[in-house]
Amino acid sequence: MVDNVRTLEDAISAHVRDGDEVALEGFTHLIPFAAAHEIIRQGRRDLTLVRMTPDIIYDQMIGAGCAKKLIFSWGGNPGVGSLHRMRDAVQDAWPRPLQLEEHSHAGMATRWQAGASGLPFGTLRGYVGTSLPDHTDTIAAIECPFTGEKLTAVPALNPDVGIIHAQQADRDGNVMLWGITGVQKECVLASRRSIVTVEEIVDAFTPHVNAVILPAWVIDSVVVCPGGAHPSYAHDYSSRDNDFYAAWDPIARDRDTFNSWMQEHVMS
Amino acid sequence: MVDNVRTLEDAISAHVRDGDEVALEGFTHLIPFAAAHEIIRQGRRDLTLVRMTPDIIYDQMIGAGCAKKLIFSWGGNPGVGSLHRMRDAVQDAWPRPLQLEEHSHAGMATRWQAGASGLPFGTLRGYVGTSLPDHTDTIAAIECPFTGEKLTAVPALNPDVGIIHAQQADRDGNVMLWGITGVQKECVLASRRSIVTVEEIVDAFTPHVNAVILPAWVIDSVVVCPGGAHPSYAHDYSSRDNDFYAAWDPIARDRDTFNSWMQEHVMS
Amino acid sequence: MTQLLDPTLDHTSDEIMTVEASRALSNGTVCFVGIGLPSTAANLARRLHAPDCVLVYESGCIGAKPTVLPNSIGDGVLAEHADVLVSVPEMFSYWLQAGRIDVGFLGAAQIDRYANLNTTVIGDYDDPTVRLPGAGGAPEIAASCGEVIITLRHSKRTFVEHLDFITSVGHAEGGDHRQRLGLRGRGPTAVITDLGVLRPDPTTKELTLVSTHPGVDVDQVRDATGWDLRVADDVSVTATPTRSELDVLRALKSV
Amino acid sequence: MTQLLDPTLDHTSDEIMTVEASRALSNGTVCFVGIGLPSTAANLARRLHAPDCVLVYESGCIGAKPTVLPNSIGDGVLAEHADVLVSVPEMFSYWLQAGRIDVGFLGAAQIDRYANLNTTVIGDYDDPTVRLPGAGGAPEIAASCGEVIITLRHSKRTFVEHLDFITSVGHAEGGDHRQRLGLRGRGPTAVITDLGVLRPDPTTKELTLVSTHPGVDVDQVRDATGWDLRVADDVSVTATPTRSELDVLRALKSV
Repeated sequence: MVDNVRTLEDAISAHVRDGDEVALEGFTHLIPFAAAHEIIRQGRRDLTLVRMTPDIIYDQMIGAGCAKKLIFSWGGNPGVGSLHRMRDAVQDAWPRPLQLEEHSHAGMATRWQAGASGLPFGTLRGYVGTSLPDHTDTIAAIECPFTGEKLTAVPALNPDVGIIHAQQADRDGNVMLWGITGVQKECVLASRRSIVTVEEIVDAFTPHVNAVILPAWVIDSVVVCPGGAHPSYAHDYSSRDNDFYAAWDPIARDRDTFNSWMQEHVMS
Repeated sequence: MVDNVRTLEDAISAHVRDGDEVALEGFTHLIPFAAAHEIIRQGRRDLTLVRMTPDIIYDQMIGAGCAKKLIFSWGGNPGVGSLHRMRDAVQDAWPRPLQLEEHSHAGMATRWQAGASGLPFGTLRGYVGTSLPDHTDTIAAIECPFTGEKLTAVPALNPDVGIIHAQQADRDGNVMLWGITGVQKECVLASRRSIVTVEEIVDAFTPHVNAVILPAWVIDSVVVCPGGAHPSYAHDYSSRDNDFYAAWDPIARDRDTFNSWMQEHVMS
Repeated sequence: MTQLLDPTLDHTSDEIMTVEASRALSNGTVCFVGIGLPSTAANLARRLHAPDCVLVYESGCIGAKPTVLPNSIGDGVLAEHADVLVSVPEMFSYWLQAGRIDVGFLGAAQIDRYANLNTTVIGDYDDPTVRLPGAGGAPEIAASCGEVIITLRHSKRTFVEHLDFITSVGHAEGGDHRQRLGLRGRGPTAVITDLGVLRPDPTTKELTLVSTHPGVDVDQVRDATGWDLRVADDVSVTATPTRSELDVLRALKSV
Repeated sequence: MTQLLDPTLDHTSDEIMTVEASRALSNGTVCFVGIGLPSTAANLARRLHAPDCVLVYESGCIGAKPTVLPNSIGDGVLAEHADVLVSVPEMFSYWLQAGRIDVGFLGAAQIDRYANLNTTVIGDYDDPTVRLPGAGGAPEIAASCGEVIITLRHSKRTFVEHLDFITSVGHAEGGDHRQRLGLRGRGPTAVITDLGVLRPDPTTKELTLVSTHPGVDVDQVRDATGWDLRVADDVSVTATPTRSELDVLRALKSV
């Protein structure tokens, strides 16, 4: 087995430190829940959490007190409603205040691309006429040097740690994911350190539609973690647990039910 | 069969006009030679030809007098040497003068991305300290609004027509290519009109490593044209005809041998 | 939340809103679809009058053909039957921003008279009354799609004089302001609510009530609007959902 | 073009140039490979001391493992056995520009004393004596790789006082000029020719002859250089290619 395969506990403890900027990505599909739970168990604090769609995964991390800041573009429970722990942190500073750095999806995707490309910023047609630039420092005007058109610039994302979940690693430590691949390639390539949890190790990859392959040498740790995306899913391995997403709403609505759920399902 | 499937003669005559900016792309692999030959046969003139690696395909079009301008980044016969018809046009204006707009590969790739993205320019770390900006207008300095770093901007490519060769189309007119996919997706998406020649029509696509699928509604014409990339190749259909690339050198070195070769193999 | 408008009618207010939204999609249209009503409406259209409608979900699924209504914009069923799957950065740059999408569907927590939308926050940004999910894909959907269709329930809480936050630009301050901002799509062309349909005035771009749903009168719509609502000279009545529209819709929702 | 340097030697000048270039690659190195000598040298290294060397070809092949030497940077054999295939825009942005490549190999038609390279034009740009292929990937390979190794044949025609065109920046005007230009890689660390090896002076960055190949004397190298060549105090002799280096190289070239 290659050097970069280790346990989840080891990988998180080796790469995620208090105060780090950490991104756990996955767009609806392949959300690295198991890795988030390990970060919560290890009691990491003062994290700046980066993610386009905070989802239940960050609701849990925010409610558990890991985060001081959130960089994001859409903070809801997809198909269900609000993220109550995120809302409680923003509206009532519980369990601690949460700074927001708020973008649109297009802006975040551009920031990820710039980060993966080794550029300090990316350009898009976006934000013009909206209130976002009034509240978010990381949005600036930029002019096309050829046409004079006014466009928008956003700075690159380059977190300390990028964490994703994928379907497979091979015995050399290369990783393959497929189906909806989101911004996971960019997340790994833009981050200073990276962890990939996978459903399984295989002898050889077979072709899949829209497969993304990341070579072993851009990944710091690979962790075998079947089901590590639940209640999100891994295409061809599991289905999205829509019931859990619905059930999360009443759990997260109340601080006490949230705390006991976390105690029972994550901490122990 | 869907609306967009037609003959090569029809497709070229419908979409390629004198004076157009035309890109025939394909990075070593899947170079659309058959389409180029049809453009030559139809006697198109005053074209601005866009392509990262002009290759034999543009050597033929330039020698045949189709081009008034070339936008490119590397004009050689890969693995063999120079493009003698391109050289003759640049050094001795035969059969007519050829303007050059010269970039690097990174710059051209960035221009294609900007074109496909609906942006007027793209940004890269490139050209700094080289002589290229002294001779190429389409290179400009740009400053990061966040870090103050100086970078380079290049304008989008948005040709009138983009032409590529692919392995397969399905019966709905969607197109799939795989293997080395170069800048072909960008070429189709950045161009105002597009033509795709394909090896064959299939009932359904099967997954391939690195497959690019383009939906029918972004393609103006699909043309069935087996072997349409020769002497380049179509991965899983043919091999690169390295002997032809070597044989081209003496053919193209001399105006008369070039003319008779074209007469015999392309015009008739 | 959904209600019968009139006990003599065979449909709920949410159903006519969905059906009317689906009618806005013509066959062959490339449509950017969000979860909830837009996804239901688009899938309804695809099963009725627009079988070749191309459904695009921001998760990267182009030409999705879900066999059941998805619960999220990234359900496996969307990827499974899509013509093309792309990464999220590619979706926003090569497809949405490049202007390849004909119609975008948006909802909102608040809308103003020029069809600008708020999905970010109610109250003060730094000390909010209600923190909403935020922008997601909406600002650039609103900016770059050929046109935008908005669906939301009609009430004084949602149809407001002044937005607490502009998340997505509709017609900005009206007239040609949207164009002057450099936004490339035509912007909102219809707002479909549970009470009726509003369209921007061709010149001022102020939303104007053009039809009320069966059983709804104009005053009801005025009362549910937080500004002095412009009403067309000839307000029509929205066509009642047909038997087949309702049957297909209910079959879709029942799975 | 290739010649025996000395009839008593068992290798040609091109062979020792290739072997010496292959030695510059250590195991595990990620290497950006062009066609011709660089590709031969990298594939030789992979078969000898650097089996885990990652070969990257600008056509989009990462971790290529060609079974035979490719004729172009995009031969099918490169794609067939690569760990990863990516598009050309991704290759230049996410991989090269992002600084993920350790070593870049470059050749040139002209080189100057600070290892700047010309592959564009001999003579005046607008009225050239010889039009060369141009930049290709070279300017950004020179800018962004961790280090750059240059291979070319030694002659007064190639080693010139003044370049007709700067296609790729080596150490610019010397000293810390490269760094001041904002180029991120360390730039050229070795120039390997058919006569010997030159390295930039640590401070001035001027190319300095550090070794001559067996059978070559320093004056021969001076005579083949178009400027007053700096020579190290202790010029060594390049290690003669071993039997296995030559056997593997010749087997590679024979296919």
